[in-house]
Amino acid sequence: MEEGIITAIRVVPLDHYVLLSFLLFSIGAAGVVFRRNTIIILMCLELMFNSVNLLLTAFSAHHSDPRAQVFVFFIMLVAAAEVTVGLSILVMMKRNVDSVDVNQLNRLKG
Amino acid sequence: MLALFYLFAAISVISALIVVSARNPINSVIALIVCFLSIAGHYILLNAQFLAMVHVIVYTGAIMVLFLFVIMLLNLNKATEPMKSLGMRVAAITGGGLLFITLAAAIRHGVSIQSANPFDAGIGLVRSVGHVLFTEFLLPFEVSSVLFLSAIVGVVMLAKKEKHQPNASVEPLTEAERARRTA
Amino acid sequence: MTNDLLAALVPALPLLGAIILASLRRKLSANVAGGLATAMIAGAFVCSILLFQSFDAATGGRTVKLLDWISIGSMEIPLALRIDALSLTMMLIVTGIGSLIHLYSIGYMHEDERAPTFFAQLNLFSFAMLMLVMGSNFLITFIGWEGVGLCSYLLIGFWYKTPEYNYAARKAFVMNRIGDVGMVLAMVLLFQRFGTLEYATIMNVASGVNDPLMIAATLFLFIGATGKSAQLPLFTWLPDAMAGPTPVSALIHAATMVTAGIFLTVRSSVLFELAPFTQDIILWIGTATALIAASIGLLQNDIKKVLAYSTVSQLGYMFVALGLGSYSAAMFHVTTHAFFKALLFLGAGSVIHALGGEQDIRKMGGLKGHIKITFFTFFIGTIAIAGLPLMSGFFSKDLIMAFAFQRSPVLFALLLIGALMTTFYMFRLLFLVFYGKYRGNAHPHESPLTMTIPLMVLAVLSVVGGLLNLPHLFGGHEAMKHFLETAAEGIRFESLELSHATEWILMGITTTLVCVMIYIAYGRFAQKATLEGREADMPFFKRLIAQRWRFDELYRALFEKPYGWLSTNLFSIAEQKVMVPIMNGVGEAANSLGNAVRRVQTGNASFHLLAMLGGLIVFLIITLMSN
Amino acid sequence: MIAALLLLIPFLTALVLVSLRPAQARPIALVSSLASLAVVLYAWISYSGGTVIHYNLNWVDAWGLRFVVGYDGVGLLMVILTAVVFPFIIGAGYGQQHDRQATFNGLLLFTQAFLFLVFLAQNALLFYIGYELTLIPVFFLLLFWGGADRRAITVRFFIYTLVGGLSLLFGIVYLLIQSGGNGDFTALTNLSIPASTQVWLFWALFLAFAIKLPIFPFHSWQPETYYMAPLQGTMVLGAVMLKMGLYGVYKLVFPIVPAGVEHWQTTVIVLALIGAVYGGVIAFRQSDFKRLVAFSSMSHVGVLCAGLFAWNAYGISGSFYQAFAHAILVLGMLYIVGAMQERTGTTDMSAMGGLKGHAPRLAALFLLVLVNAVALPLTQSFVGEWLMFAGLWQVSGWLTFFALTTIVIGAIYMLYGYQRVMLGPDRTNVTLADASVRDHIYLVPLIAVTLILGVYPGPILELLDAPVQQLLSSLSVN
Repeated sequence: MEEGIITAIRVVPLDHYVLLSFLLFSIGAAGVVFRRNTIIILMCLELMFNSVNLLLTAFSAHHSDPRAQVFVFFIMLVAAAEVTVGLSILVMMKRNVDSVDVNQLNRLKG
Repeated sequence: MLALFYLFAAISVISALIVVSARNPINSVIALIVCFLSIAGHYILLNAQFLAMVHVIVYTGAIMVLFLFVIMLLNLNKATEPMKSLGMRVAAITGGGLLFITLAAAIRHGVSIQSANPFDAGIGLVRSVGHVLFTEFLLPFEVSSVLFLSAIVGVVMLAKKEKHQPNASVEPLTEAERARRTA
Repeated sequence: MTNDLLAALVPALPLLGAIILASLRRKLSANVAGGLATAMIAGAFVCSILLFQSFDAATGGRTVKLLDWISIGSMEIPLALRIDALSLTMMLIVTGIGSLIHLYSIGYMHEDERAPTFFAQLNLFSFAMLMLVMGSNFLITFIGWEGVGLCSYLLIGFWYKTPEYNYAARKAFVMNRIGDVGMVLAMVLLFQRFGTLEYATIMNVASGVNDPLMIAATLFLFIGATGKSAQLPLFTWLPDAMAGPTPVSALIHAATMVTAGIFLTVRSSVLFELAPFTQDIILWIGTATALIAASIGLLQNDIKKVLAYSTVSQLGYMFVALGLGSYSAAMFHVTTHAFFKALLFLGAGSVIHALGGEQDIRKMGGLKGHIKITFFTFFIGTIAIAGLPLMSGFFSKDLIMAFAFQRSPVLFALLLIGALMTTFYMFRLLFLVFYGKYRGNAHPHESPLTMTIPLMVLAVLSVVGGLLNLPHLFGGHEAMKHFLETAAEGIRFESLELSHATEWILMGITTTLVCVMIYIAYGRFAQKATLEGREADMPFFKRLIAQRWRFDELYRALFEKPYGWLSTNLFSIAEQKVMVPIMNGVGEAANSLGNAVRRVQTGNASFHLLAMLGGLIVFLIITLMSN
Repeated sequence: MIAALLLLIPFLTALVLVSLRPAQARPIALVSSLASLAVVLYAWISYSGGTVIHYNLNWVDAWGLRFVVGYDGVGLLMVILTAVVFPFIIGAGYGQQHDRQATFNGLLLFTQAFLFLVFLAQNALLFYIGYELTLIPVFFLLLFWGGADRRAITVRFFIYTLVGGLSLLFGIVYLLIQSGGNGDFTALTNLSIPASTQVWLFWALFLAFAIKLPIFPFHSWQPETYYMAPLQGTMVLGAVMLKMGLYGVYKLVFPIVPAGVEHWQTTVIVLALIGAVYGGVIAFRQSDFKRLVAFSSMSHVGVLCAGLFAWNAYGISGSFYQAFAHAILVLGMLYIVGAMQERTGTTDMSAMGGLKGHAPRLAALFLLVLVNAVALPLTQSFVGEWLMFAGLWQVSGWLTFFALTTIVIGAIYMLYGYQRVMLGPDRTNVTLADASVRDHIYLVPLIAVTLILGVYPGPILELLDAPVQQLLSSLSVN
């Protein structure tokens, strides 16, 4: 049983996971820049978080270290908190400028 | 197993692309849920059972529902979003591509990722993760509750309607101004 | 041991007096303050006499160390006093004449509400002057040197409400300071060369050294001396210094402080002997000063200004003596000059006092009936300075002139001209003040006893002062010269090698011409009282002299005006137009850099996100490259 | 213990003052500064030569930043100076009516704590941290309590000083790299840096001090800042802050880049002396009393710096001795400025004149301060100047002559200033108060210090002698 799991994990090389998570991360990053809708930007952020989670988990499995998975757990915690705050800011934004377009948020000018 | 990996990988990449490209936010949310589920599949492939469960519950169950909820609440479920300028779109795609190429180059040349530890199948189980979590990372675990508390307070503060003190610095935009900025 | 204590007491007493008076100056009356000040300086005089009596000239001198002063590394400069023939002579002059002048001041200043301050400053001056003459090294002398400068500044500007007086005081201080630059340079040079500033050590080591540096050192010392002793080109402060109360003029600007330069030269005579070049310069500057100052004296109308130029001129004579290497003659003249010039100034003060503050001799005349004691003593002073036979000035001045003849008859002739001018202007002063009819409108009255007693004492001294150094010609044995020689180790003062016949002839010529001069002056001023008209009406050369050779104007145009101009323009142009803009440029640069960079902050969130992504990529590439 | 007390007493008091804002802020600050003074005097009495290290702790190892505090004779002199000066500065403020007393005095005490850190630090980075930290409280002092145009002038001052600080940081970082990350002065002293490097490294290190002192082309921030700053701020700047520059040269430049010093020695002396003459000449015609003091300070500092760069025993010890004298002098002059401002309501000398009639005691006190300013013998300044001139002479006779012109220039502007304030006909037409008991309490001790150290400079010269000799002998070995 155990041997089976180990071989099952080892069948997929670590490289593949790394590349996959890089790809997801890049898609997320591109999306953040690509879109104007703030809610989609937030979703892209989640995507990037998850790519990192995937990477950590893959390493954890291949390196046999449970601590990385604990980190993933913490990242999920933080992501949850972040999403709530982010969405409430979104609500504020919608209420104040009646839009969720990031281009409306250009008051940060120096 | 490898085939399963490629299947999940394909699903996650395609759904991720849909997230980025869908015009309707609802579609994006659905695609993202699909993407997250496929990632949960990856977790199972990696024998990280605990994470897979938590992932589905937290992300798909809580976070994405929250997204949907907000979209509904704010009535955003229309494809009204104007596109960014062409330059910005090209820059975004190029930037994303470049990032991927650079990262990929990093593991192709030089950065070693191979493990030295012997394989242990049990690390993804609830027992081993829980053991580490409640011994080594007990303090951060407790402290994270403070994080949540502050997040709750922050959210309440932000989402509360300000009745008596309209924010002077963020005055409502005139129609002309919005049109100008949108253009 | 007791002698050490006495030596320390000499400067300490006036210092103590100065401190007490300065701190209690509001509470003391003028007379009490004057009495205290006089007692202090008189105490110092008594101590000096006791020291003098117990002093054995054969031992050469002693150093009394009071305190370590500046000692660091290899530099050891103690606060120490030197007791030898030279310092004793000067101590006696300073404290003796100082006591008389303090006494005189009680009467002179009794109406001034700031009299206690005056006496405090006078005592402080005495302290400084005593430090100057008693110091065992150059730096202690310099303490006194600067100290007398400060007191001189304070006393000249004593009546501080008049801007001209303040100007005169500042001028005196600054000109002295210019001399001090030379003095400090000399000190650092000597310290570098000898590793010490002690007179005794330097003189021991220096005798016989042949070093071109000595020319520089002595020249620097001489620059210091010209400042303090009012020689060309730094003499213009002294006549202006007459702004101070008359006792100050008598004490500081006639009898003591201005002789500091001569004292210093005598003190370092060993060094000067090593630098004949400097001696020649001293000689000619002394001669020029003597003549120029005497000529100015001829046409002055202010009683104190005449005496002031006379002082400058006499100091010139002393420097001539120094230049000739006859240090004892210089010191002899210092002594006799202290007697009769103090007498003359005090007499002038008495006249001014009698006339309620009038100083213009055109408004005097016929005073000999009103103020008899003053007239009589002033008369003695006048014949003493003119050098009538057997007066003190006769011996001392003739000694210098004899030395001059020994060097060159031309020099003798020049000095003779100076002496004749001296006679002329002094008798002009005497006759215009005391003879003829009174031309003013005050009510002359004789001065109180505190003022006349010093006059009488000084008159006696002016007559008999010559006995101190009676030449062989008159049966003496040059006592002062032999006494002073003990102070300067390693050298013997130059002695006169003229035959007695020559000396008699020189004396005869001088005396005859002086008498002729007195006769001319009598004719012009006693019988008719010829007064000078307005300067504008005078012929050019006479006007030039009456305007003091226009030295003041020259200095004003050459130094004061350009300096003021420089000060104003350095600030308004160099500082405000160049320096400040440069500094602002630094700020502007930061500002414009900020402005340039600010453009990046478009405020567009997408742009920032893109920039972040770009930065990330660049960072990754760099990391990759460096691996 | 001593070092800890010195750093903590002012710092904690300042924290209390700034955070709690007690009503009795000044007395508390005064007591705190007097306590520091007592500690310093104890340190002085128990000092028996050599370099005393109180703490030697690791802080941030990777940067070579270690908490090494202690002092040698020169450092102790600077610590004494800081401790002596601050009670006076805080106390002198009794005449000045400021709002927000607690913050004001708190900032003063912060400055004192940081100054102690600078003078106690035996690690280059620690020194640098203290050096820059002092700027912060001073910045607020100037910004909140300054006179007209204070924003622009303060910002200029700040930027200008920071530019110097940046170059200093660059130099220190370079040194750290060379020494393999050990920033202790002892380690830096033992570096052997090639002479060609030292030639430029000298300026990297010296520029900050040149601006701080300031010497000639870098001085322009000074007169305006002195003029604009509140009186006590000017006192801090003039009496102690600029001494950091002097101390920095002694600690960071002389032992570490000796070849650079040798290369630039004449240049620096010439610049310093140009500044001395320039400042002195300008001071003559200044119509404002405070500006006069500013330019006179610049002139004095020029000579100080020239003496320091004479780079021999007499020059360096004379310079530090004079640094002490100059601090006392600046305090005295500025106190007089304050006293006059209090009475006449202005610092413009054209509005003064003939005040001696009203205030003879004040005039006398002024005169006694002035005597120190023109360096008459038996005052402290004279000892310092004499040593500096003796030192300069060993470098060059001409430069000595040049330096000596400042004694004439100094006499010119000082006496002219005195005359314009005190002498002449009375022009104010109002009766002014004479020196009060308070004025005597502050000025008489200053004058006493001046005179005592002028007659008996031994105790301080003793402090200076050994470290300076050691510095010079270590240089000659290398």
